[in-house]
Amino acid sequence: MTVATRENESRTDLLNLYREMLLIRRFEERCNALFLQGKIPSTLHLYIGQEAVAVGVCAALRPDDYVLGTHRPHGHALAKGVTPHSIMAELYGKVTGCCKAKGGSMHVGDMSVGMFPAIAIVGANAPIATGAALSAKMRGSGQVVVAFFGEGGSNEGAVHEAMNMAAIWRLPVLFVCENNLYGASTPVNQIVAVENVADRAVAYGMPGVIVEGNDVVAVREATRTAVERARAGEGPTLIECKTYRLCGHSRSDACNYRTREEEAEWRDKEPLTWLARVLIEERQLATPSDLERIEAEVEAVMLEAIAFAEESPEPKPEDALLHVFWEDK
Amino acid sequence: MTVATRENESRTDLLNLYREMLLIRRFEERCNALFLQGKIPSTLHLYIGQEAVAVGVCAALRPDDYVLGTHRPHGHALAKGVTPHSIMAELYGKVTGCCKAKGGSMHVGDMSVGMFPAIAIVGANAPIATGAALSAKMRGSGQVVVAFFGEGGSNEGAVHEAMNMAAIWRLPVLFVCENNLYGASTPVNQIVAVENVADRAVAYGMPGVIVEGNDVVAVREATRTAVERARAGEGPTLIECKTYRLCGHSRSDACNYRTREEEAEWRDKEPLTWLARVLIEERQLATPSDLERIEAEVEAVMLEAIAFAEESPEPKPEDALLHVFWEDK
Amino acid sequence: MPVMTIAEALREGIREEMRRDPTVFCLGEDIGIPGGFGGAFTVTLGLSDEFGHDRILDTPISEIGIAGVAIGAAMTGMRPIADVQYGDFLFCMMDQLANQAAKMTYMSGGTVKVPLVMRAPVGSTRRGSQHAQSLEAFFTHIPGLKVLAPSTAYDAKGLLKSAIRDENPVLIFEHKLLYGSKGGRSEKGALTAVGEVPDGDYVVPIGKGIVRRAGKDVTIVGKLLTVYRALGAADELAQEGIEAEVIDPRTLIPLDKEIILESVRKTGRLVVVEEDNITHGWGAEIAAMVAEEAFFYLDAPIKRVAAPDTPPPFAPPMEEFYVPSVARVVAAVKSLF
Amino acid sequence: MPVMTIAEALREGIREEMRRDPTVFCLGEDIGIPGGFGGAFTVTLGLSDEFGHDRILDTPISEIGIAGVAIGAAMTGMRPIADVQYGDFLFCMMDQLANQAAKMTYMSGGTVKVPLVMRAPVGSTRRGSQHAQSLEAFFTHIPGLKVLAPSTAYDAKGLLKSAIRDENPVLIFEHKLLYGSKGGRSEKGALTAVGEVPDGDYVVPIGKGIVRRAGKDVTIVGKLLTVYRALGAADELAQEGIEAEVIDPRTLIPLDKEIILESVRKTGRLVVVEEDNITHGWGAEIAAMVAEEAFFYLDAPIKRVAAPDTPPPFAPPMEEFYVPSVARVVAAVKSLF
Ligand SMILES: Cc1ncc(C[n+]2csc(CCOP(=O)(O)OP(=O)(O)O)c2C)c(N)n1
Ligand SMILES: Cc1ncc(C[n+]2csc(CCOP(=O)(O)OP(=O)(O)O)c2C)c(N)n1
Ligand SMILES: [Mg+2]
Ligand SMILES: [Mg+2]
Repeated sequence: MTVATRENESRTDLLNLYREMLLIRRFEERCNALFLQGKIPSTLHLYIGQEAVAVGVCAALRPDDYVLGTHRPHGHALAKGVTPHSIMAELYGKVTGCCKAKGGSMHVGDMSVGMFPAIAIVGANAPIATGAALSAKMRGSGQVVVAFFGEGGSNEGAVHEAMNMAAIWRLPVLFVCENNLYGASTPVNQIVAVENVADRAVAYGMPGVIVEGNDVVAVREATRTAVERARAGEGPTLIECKTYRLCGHSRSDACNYRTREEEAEWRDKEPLTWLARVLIEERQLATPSDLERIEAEVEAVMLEAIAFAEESPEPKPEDALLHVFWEDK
Repeated sequence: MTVATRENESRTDLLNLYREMLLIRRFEERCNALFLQGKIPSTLHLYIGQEAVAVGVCAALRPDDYVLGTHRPHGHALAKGVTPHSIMAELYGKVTGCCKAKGGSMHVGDMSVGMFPAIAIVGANAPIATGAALSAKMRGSGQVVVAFFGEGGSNEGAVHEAMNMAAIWRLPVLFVCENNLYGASTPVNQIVAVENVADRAVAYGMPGVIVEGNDVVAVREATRTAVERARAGEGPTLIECKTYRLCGHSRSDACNYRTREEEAEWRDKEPLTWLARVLIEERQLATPSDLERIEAEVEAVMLEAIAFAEESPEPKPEDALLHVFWEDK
Repeated sequence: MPVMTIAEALREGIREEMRRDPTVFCLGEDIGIPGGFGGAFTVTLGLSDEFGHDRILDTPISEIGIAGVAIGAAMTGMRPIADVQYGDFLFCMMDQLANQAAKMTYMSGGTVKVPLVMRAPVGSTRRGSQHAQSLEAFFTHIPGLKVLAPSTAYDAKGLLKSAIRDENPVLIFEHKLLYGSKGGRSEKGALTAVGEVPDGDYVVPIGKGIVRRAGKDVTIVGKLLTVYRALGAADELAQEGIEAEVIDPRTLIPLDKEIILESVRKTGRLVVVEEDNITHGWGAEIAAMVAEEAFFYLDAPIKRVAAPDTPPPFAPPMEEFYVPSVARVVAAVKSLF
Repeated sequence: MPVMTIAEALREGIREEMRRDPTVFCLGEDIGIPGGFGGAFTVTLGLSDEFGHDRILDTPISEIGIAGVAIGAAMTGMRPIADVQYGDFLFCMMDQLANQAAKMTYMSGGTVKVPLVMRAPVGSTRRGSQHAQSLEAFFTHIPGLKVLAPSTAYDAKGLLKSAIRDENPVLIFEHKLLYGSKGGRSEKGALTAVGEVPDGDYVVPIGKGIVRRAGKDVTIVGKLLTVYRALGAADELAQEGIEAEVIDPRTLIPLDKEIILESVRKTGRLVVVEEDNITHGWGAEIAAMVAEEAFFYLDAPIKRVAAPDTPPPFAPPMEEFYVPSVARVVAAVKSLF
């Protein structure tokens, strides 16, 4: 395992990244517990183990850049700046949720911070991202757009059409493939005949980059390069982040389609442990107690978010009739 | 212009290929004239200029292999052995047509000779071809399947999904891209960011082959190699045939989106002229009068096919109600 | 007042809106290529001369992509007008339209909007099963979409403008035989649906139907081509002393129910005419709505005249059998008396 | 007789047909991975142990591909049973189903057949707008498809067998709350639709509806989950002296019109209950058909109880408002008296 983490990041910078990843981790763990307690009515696709991807990518973006998430979007949304409160309230089905309880887990988003409502149809977000990038180019806004999708999603026709259009028009969009080795229960080597999803970039004449997806700094670096390219009008990049989902695919999945050994291997190099090792052992920029302090801060945020969600009101049944059209307020 | 035509083809073989290409050429020219006379009610996408692709590919197939055509399918159907009579009758909208006047120009086919009803939704035939190849493999029939599509069609999501599935399951299917430089009016360099469509094979881990598409022998050679691979269980191949449509895209297209110079260049290397030159000048296997004799034979077939179509009865209006389901006879 | 075809009226509408609002742009296959067709039915012909190729954007053959790009652009400040060459290809982008465009505002709790226009030609015109379908009923069943069906040049321009200015995804169905496309793109059997179209700005509001002919004995509701079939039938029926009222809803979603109910309350009889397949077609909803909301005014069963439940056939005799004729409308009306 | 859930009955049906006919095979996402789920609702769980991974074929996430592969295989001698994890994803493969599978026999003049089965779970189960739709009305409007909707374990196995042996494309809608899937795949709020299922071979013929409860005062037509809502309503109504007849068509296309007409001729009143969005929904056709064919027997307007015209909302209170309840059915029936 090569630690691609650069030598020149500051303590504050790395601790911030750690904090953001921890926020996602603890958020997802809480969700899981709340789901098992029956407090969250939704189905859940948790992001545990993949935090470095969302955090690394979003750390390279401007606030007004856009992100399009997947059926597994909590991490994307938190990293882009959607508040834990509004996501938690959404999962609880409360009117204070970021989608006013209309969306649920798979559709969290907040356009005011550049997070599109997440899209749960695998691959369907890619052409929409291409459209947002076309719009950014037409409006001359300088914005960059990121579409996340899994290695499973890379086989959808929608992704092909989107990458081709982005390439021919040289649009400012990044296609970030989170290769976590499985699409639900299906292993990647059964559904892709090539070594890397990034190899598919060749088909569109765009750069294809492979990144150690659990190394948040490496992800940010790769993203920065692609973002620069995009903002300079040089077009899209396909970035493949090699990572692993340490939790089940969705609620109550025992993961019997993979081995405990494989899980243990990946647990060893999961993003938080990885960054903690860099911070404490390799670069001696922080002590365990620094991380404990962050842990406590994050814990406080979690408690607040949960309290907020619990105390928030439920929608009225007939609120179902609102928002079909923009004018239905 | 390199003449890839091999040195060891026999006179009979080459004359047969010439005859088959001429059959398509004359068929299409007749269609065009009949359309202008108002005898053919259909819209028409003619194959003039691309004959070497269909003929070269089908010459490498067994009778029980399958071909799936496009919106421009007359050439594919004739080359696979559908009779000119039954295609002409179909275009006339007569009950003796290969689809009993239900299909029209864009859906000609005859499963008894391995030609699927052609599919006019661009790209939609590719996954169906993959399914036929899966079936061939499951049944152990040794059959090979060919899906034709244009360079324009290569951007459809359906084609991506089909190629990926064929590759992971190593299915006996050939994806033959007829790159005629335009999709309707749109030039290829505006819609594909890479030099060759065949370069996309890399994305699926299958061989991608580029062929001089107007050289019927070269097309047949490339197809033979791919067919051998397919029958040996080694999986699919993407073959890109560089060619040119010498006619309009569909009925009454003046082709003002391309230059007369470009057309002239390609007319110089069109498949019949090309093969005639090989036969007469380069290898001196035939004389102009040999070709004239073939011309006369083809002309006779055309006259017969047209007479057959003209004399055949029209369907009854209420025949529209038949064949919605298999049991509706 | 200038007289225009529907294709010309649509072109004028696009031109005026693009001049008015720099966020409006067009995308689709073969819509702006120099020397090309201006789309399959000439609607965008010449527009790239004025607006350039960035705003009349030729796309690859990628329907999922076209719809998705329109959605993404619409959600971020643009007003795309997308186009499919034949309505049948809407099925290729169905997920983007039904699951994404239509649901985005709702799923986001009303925090985002998707102001896009999708234009789609429908109708059977001797091209076989995959270039001929009338798809209205598939899209009128998707909450979140507005669906328009202009049958005159005046309405085409006025409704298109309303659609472009609407904050929601709007699908416009246009009938191939009504375009009046010219030159190599003209259609056999086309009607000359030319009409007066005012110069400059006007809109036809979304959601308002129109009585095309007043009558007191029977209500005939048609759309697109079948408005003309209904009018033809009304002429014939008048000869026999039956005064038919012909209603063209123009907007399918939201529907002007009241104009239909008011007419049925007066006539007591309803015939719905459409080119869709009959079963589960658009007409079923009109019939069901009236059977619920004006039941006690009805003097006779509700009749539907539509295509039979078959794909569109190719050969002309079968196609003519498939598409509802004036004679079939006349017969249906007479069966109610 | 063994008692089974619908998921088990479907599994048995597939197993028996696969044993009987070597051309039958299954394909879909996550249907046979060792240690996996057996599809999203456990229907194919364990089948790969008996039949291996060639006949229980796990696919990439490629809905166009799944449908296309099924079509190509069906046209060349195989009998595929394909599956989408959620019915909503049918929109991703809509072109293959609507333009290819449904039209192939027709376009070829009856020279080819497409004997495929496509299974799709529907119904709103707290997953939000893109995993909840009832899509029946989109597919009952496509000539060339047969459409089934089993609501009991007995029918599920019997209809599935008929579908597998049919020579045409057959779409089977299954309701998530009726499966009775177990373990980690069980559904909150699910009904226990277990029922007696004979061992071994039997079929339920395509095209035959069934009277689930006899009555003389009003006809209630439901399908899938709403059959149970209708039965619940009938129980309540009986308390108040209204005898409702509950009809479950089981097959949506071809429809057993006669069983509905016969009932309406007797009761004079009709309520159609479904989970689809109301406008242009499946119920519209039932209403329109009756308004045409049994008009003179009707004593009251035809009522439809359905989801409102919104995408499926997420939060439970709104979802419960969305999906028709027993109370809404009762109220609709009472409004007719
Ligand atoms: C179009 C579509 N097909 C299938 C599904 C069901 N589904 C949800 S997540 C998933 C697996 C996705 O795998 P991948 O893209 O690798 O993302 P991951 O779950 O690993 O993050 C599947 C099959 C879906 N939501 N949308
Ligand atoms: C899905 C779909 N989109 C668009 C069309 C309309 N159309 C028919 S042919 C064609 C151009 C096809 O180009 P290409 O694939 O290069 O084939 P060629 O016509 O050059 O043989 C288009 C856009 C269609 N038939 N199907
Ligand atoms: Mg994955
Ligand atoms: Mg081409």
